[in-house]
Amino acid sequence: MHDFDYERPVSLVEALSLMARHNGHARPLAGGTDLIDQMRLGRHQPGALIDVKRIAELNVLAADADGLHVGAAVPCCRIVEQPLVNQQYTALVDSCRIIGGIQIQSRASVGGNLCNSGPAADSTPSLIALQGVCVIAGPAGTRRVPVERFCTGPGQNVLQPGELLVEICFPPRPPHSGSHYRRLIPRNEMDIAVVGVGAAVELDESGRTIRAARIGLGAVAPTPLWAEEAGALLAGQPADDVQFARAAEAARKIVSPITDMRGTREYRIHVTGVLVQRVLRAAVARARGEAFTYLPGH
Amino acid sequence: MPRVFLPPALRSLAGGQESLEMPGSTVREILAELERRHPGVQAGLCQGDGLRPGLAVCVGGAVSTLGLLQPVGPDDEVHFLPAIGGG
Amino acid sequence: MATADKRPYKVIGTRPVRHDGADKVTGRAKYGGDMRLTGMLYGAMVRSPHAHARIVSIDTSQAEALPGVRAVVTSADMPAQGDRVVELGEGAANMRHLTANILARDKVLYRGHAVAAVAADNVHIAEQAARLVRVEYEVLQPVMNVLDAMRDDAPILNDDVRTESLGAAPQSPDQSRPTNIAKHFLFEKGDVAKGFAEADLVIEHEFDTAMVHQGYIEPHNATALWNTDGRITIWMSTQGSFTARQQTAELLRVPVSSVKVVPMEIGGGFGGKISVYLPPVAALLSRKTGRPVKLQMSRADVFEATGPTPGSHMRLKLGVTRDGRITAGEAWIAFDAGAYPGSPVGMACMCVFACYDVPHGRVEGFDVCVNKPRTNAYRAPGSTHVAFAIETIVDEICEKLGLDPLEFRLKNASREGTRRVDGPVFPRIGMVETVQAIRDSQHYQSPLAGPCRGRGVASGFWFNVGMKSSVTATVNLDGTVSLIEGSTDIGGTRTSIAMQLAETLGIAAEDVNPTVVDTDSIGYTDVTGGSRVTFATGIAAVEAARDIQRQMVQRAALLWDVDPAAVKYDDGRLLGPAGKQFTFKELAAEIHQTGGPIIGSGTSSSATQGGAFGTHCVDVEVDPETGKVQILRYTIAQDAGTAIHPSYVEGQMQGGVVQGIGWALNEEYWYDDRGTMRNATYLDYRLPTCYDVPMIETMIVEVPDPQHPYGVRGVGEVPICPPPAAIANAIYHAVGVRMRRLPMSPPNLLSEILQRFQD
Amino acid sequence: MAKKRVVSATINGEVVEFLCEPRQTLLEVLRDTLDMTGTKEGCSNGNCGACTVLLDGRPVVSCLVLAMEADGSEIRTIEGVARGSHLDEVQQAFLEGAALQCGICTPGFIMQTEALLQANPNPTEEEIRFYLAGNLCRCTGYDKIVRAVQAAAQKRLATT
Repeated sequence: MHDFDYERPVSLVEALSLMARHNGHARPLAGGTDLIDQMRLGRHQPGALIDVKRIAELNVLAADADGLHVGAAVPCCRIVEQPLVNQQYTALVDSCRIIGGIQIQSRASVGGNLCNSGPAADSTPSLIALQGVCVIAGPAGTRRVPVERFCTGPGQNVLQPGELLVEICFPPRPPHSGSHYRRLIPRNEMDIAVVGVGAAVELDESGRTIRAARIGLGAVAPTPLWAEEAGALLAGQPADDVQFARAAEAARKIVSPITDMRGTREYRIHVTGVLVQRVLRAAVARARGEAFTYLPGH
Repeated sequence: MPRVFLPPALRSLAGGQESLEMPGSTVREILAELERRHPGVQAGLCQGDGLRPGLAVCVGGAVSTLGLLQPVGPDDEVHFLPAIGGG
Repeated sequence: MATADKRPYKVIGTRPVRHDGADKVTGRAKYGGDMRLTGMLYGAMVRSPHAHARIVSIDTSQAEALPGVRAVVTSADMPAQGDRVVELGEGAANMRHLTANILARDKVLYRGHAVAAVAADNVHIAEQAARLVRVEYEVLQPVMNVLDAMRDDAPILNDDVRTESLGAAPQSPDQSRPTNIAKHFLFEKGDVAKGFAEADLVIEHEFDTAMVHQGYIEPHNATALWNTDGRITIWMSTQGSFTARQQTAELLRVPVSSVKVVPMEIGGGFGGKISVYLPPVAALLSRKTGRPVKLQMSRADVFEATGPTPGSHMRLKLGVTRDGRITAGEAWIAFDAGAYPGSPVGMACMCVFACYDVPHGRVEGFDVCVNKPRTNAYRAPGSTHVAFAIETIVDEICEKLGLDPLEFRLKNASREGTRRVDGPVFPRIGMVETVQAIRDSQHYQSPLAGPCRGRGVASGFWFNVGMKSSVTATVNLDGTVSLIEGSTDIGGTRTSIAMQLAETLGIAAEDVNPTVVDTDSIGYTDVTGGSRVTFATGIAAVEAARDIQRQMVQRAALLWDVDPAAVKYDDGRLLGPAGKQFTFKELAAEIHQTGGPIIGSGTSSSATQGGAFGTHCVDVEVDPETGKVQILRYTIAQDAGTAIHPSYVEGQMQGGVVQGIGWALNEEYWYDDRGTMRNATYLDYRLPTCYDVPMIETMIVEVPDPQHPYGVRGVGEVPICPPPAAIANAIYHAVGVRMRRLPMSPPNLLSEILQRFQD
Repeated sequence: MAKKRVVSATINGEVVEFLCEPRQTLLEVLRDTLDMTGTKEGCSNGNCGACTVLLDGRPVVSCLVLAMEADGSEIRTIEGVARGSHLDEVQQAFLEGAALQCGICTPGFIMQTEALLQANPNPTEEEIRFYLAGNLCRCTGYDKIVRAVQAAAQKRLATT
């Protein structure tokens, strides 16, 4: 690996000042499971790593009246153990359970997954579905960016030099809502999504009609996508396979996948539709409180 | 008498026969006799003092480590095959 | 099934804890990568970013100027080889090709091809220096596909390659021009035209399989010290210390005796750790620096620059009568050898029809150079490819004729006396018994219910080799025996060898202490490969034990003052006249008073194995919307001859099956247009994880091999052969799609499924 | 060149101090600086699990942890699993169940199993397979590994 400096600030102020001092040549280090590998491959050669794991604001995992706050450095293993997340933000748990293996989940954070800005990031579709908003701190203060607008290209995002993702916050989940994430991978674990779909639905009291739905897509475009229209056309519609198929069709229309070692363009378009339907079905089942078992990879 | 089987590429030298009986008590003797009767065969199978690289001789069902020195019994079959390795 | 319920053995067939086990579960065992020497330098390789290019120039000055860099070497430091072909233990090698593969000379022939190497104070400096070596390339058009490479207008890799035909002097029409077709094999039996004329049904298809890697978890490594006295010591992970020594000596053009290879523990090989890559380079760096130098590959290097097994294109045709008897078979097989000649296509040709009695057959094979790494052995080299082709065609025939696929196999199975298409006649073999075992298995007898589920069966064959082994064994005063061997232990063979020595001496397996030693400390021993160690090194151990028996008899005779002929060695006891008796331990205590040390030795060189067969049964479930396959249940029946340590026999069977599952479903070298492998990581290469597979049920069939004193057959390789075909057959029975391309990955399978519903 | 720094960590119960560069991973320091070569290197991409150690009780791939990140932490490696000269239940089960062939992945599997049984003392086969999916074994086909984990769990349950 190339030579670099390592800093371990204990406050946000200190972290921002270190970022500023390194003048765009530093990268924040959370779990490091992408970054360290990419540095070993020479893909990134930052002059310094700013380890953000000791900063309180980046380690928050709690709910308040505004909803759920997930600090950018919180590792997946903490998220999957958090009771409220398990009850209400299940898509996020689904994602965090399958990012890498268990060892990776001990380190990898959702914030890091987002900042790495890979098109196939497993948590991002769930963040989009759950209406996540990025809280970004920088020299000019704090700003908020919806997750679906955070990534701008493969490995690229809206963060400006000196800025740091502090947390992702989610609005409280309405009653009768449910969410799910799943992906298609050739193996059953330890793989990069060929297609990943996250969806959150809110039903009416009867559990038969969809009030609102949001669908996030991964690995089918240069960035994770918000399938806005696919979600919108479900609003007010019965929660049934006919509607799910309509949503799937709409989702297929907005994807622009590539052919690579993980799958062909045609395959990805096809599977986008398949997974949107399956994920909606599961999210609806969860919203209704129905028993729903799901084996990752199957 | 030992029966020697020819690789298909050499069969035209021996009138298209798949195998023929050939006297001899070692592979070397059998090959010498074969060459005498069907000139050109030896060049296909031998190089210098031994079998061509990558070639093995199978006598009486066993791949020989002795090559041309391998004794041949009166009822043995002699085959020339690619040397087998393994993983 | 020929299971031995009244087996005469005391040690063989039991399951003792392996002798090296404690070291391996505590992290104490020293593997090649664990080598540390005082003053040791770390090396890094400079590798080609191009699949095919001419090297215009190499400038090492910047790298040499970096502080902490101690030496840089290129092919200019390697001795010239000229036109030499040398026997290297497992087959002959053209030294010109071999040396160019170690460090490229005028051309690079695949991405990852080594061009130069650096030694430095630590690995980070070495890697940085490697990036500072400036190599100017003239990029050439690569050719990646075997059929493309066979075309007349294909880019040519090696100017010195002309087509060589098995058993024929070079005679192609235009031998003045170089070609990528290095070898041509032809086997014929009977009259193929006549055979097909007798057939009521002829099925013919083409098949493609992707290049795949052995995938051992431990990367290649070598630590070398070129001492001031000219002696070279190499510490490394290798399947064969003696072939590693010979290759290194030939590549460096030094006497073989001046190289000592110390085999460290080895983290998997499967055929891929027979060829040397790093030792000569580490040795050259050591000579330049006067210090020990360690080289270790990255995982990407392992994928890109070692010896995977070829991709293939095959055309196969089989004719049968209405009642299901094979009348003729024909196969055309082309393997991509990688950058230099030497694919196992000859062996593939010999395996393709081996499971069956084919009265009329013709097999043609081609060894073809392409811009991929030089291929090497991988577990039953060549046999898995052809099993995929023949066994799926057999399944299709059975379906068309309404025959049970196992009954069809029983009807046509090779057995003792069957003449192979390549000529020889099979000795006693167990093909029939493995089919019967599966037919009678609980798995095959149970129904399989549910949508998109299917069951498939397939059989497979592998030769197993004999080759050469040496063993010495020393009797200790306490009645234990120290066993010295040269077979590197990849999967518990110390124990399977020790058990045969123990059985022969009539002592406990725990009373034998086996050690694998370096090339100066034991007689020549061939590679741990070809499923040969438990067979051939086992024979050597039995010989050594018999040698000890003879000496123990003489010592007892001396003590009893009787003629040695009056002493009998029986099951760990020495029996003399008039009820005189010693146990082995009792007599061992006396050896210093009766003439000194007792050392037994044994070798094996002439024994040929009878061959191994296996039959597999698998249930799958296919997701028809995504093309993804789940393995629900898997049973393997295999002829092990006599299972020495059943746990490790089962382990070989289970491990081979799961490698076969990986080959079947997801593993492949995925190249882009520029000839770059885009999935050179474990993440994207996708070996099966434990979450991808079920328990693998094993049925050990025992048809003893008469060539071995205890009837051992090698078990390591054949289990990898049937899985792709068995799974393909199961997929067909699940969703009605015949897969003729590997891997049967979700995108590949889905496209076939969608096509079927379009048609 | 970035400054080397002293890192202090508790490794297998002992406080250890070592000097390292920022670019050195925990794996590299364990193996090259501390000569604890029981932790194996298989890929250095975080994809094989051979280098698994427990960091503050959680299993991690030490190839993706910088040694400096481990400052102040508690680390358990394969060298710290046996109690004196007694193998622990997991090691014993691997040995008796023939759950290793070449053995290079074994330390990683044992560490991951220790973490599993800590979190879930009586796992189902499905749970075992899911938890161990980050550890690759190319030799065994996993059958005997899964059975060894089951055996170790049962033995621990029986003795606690």
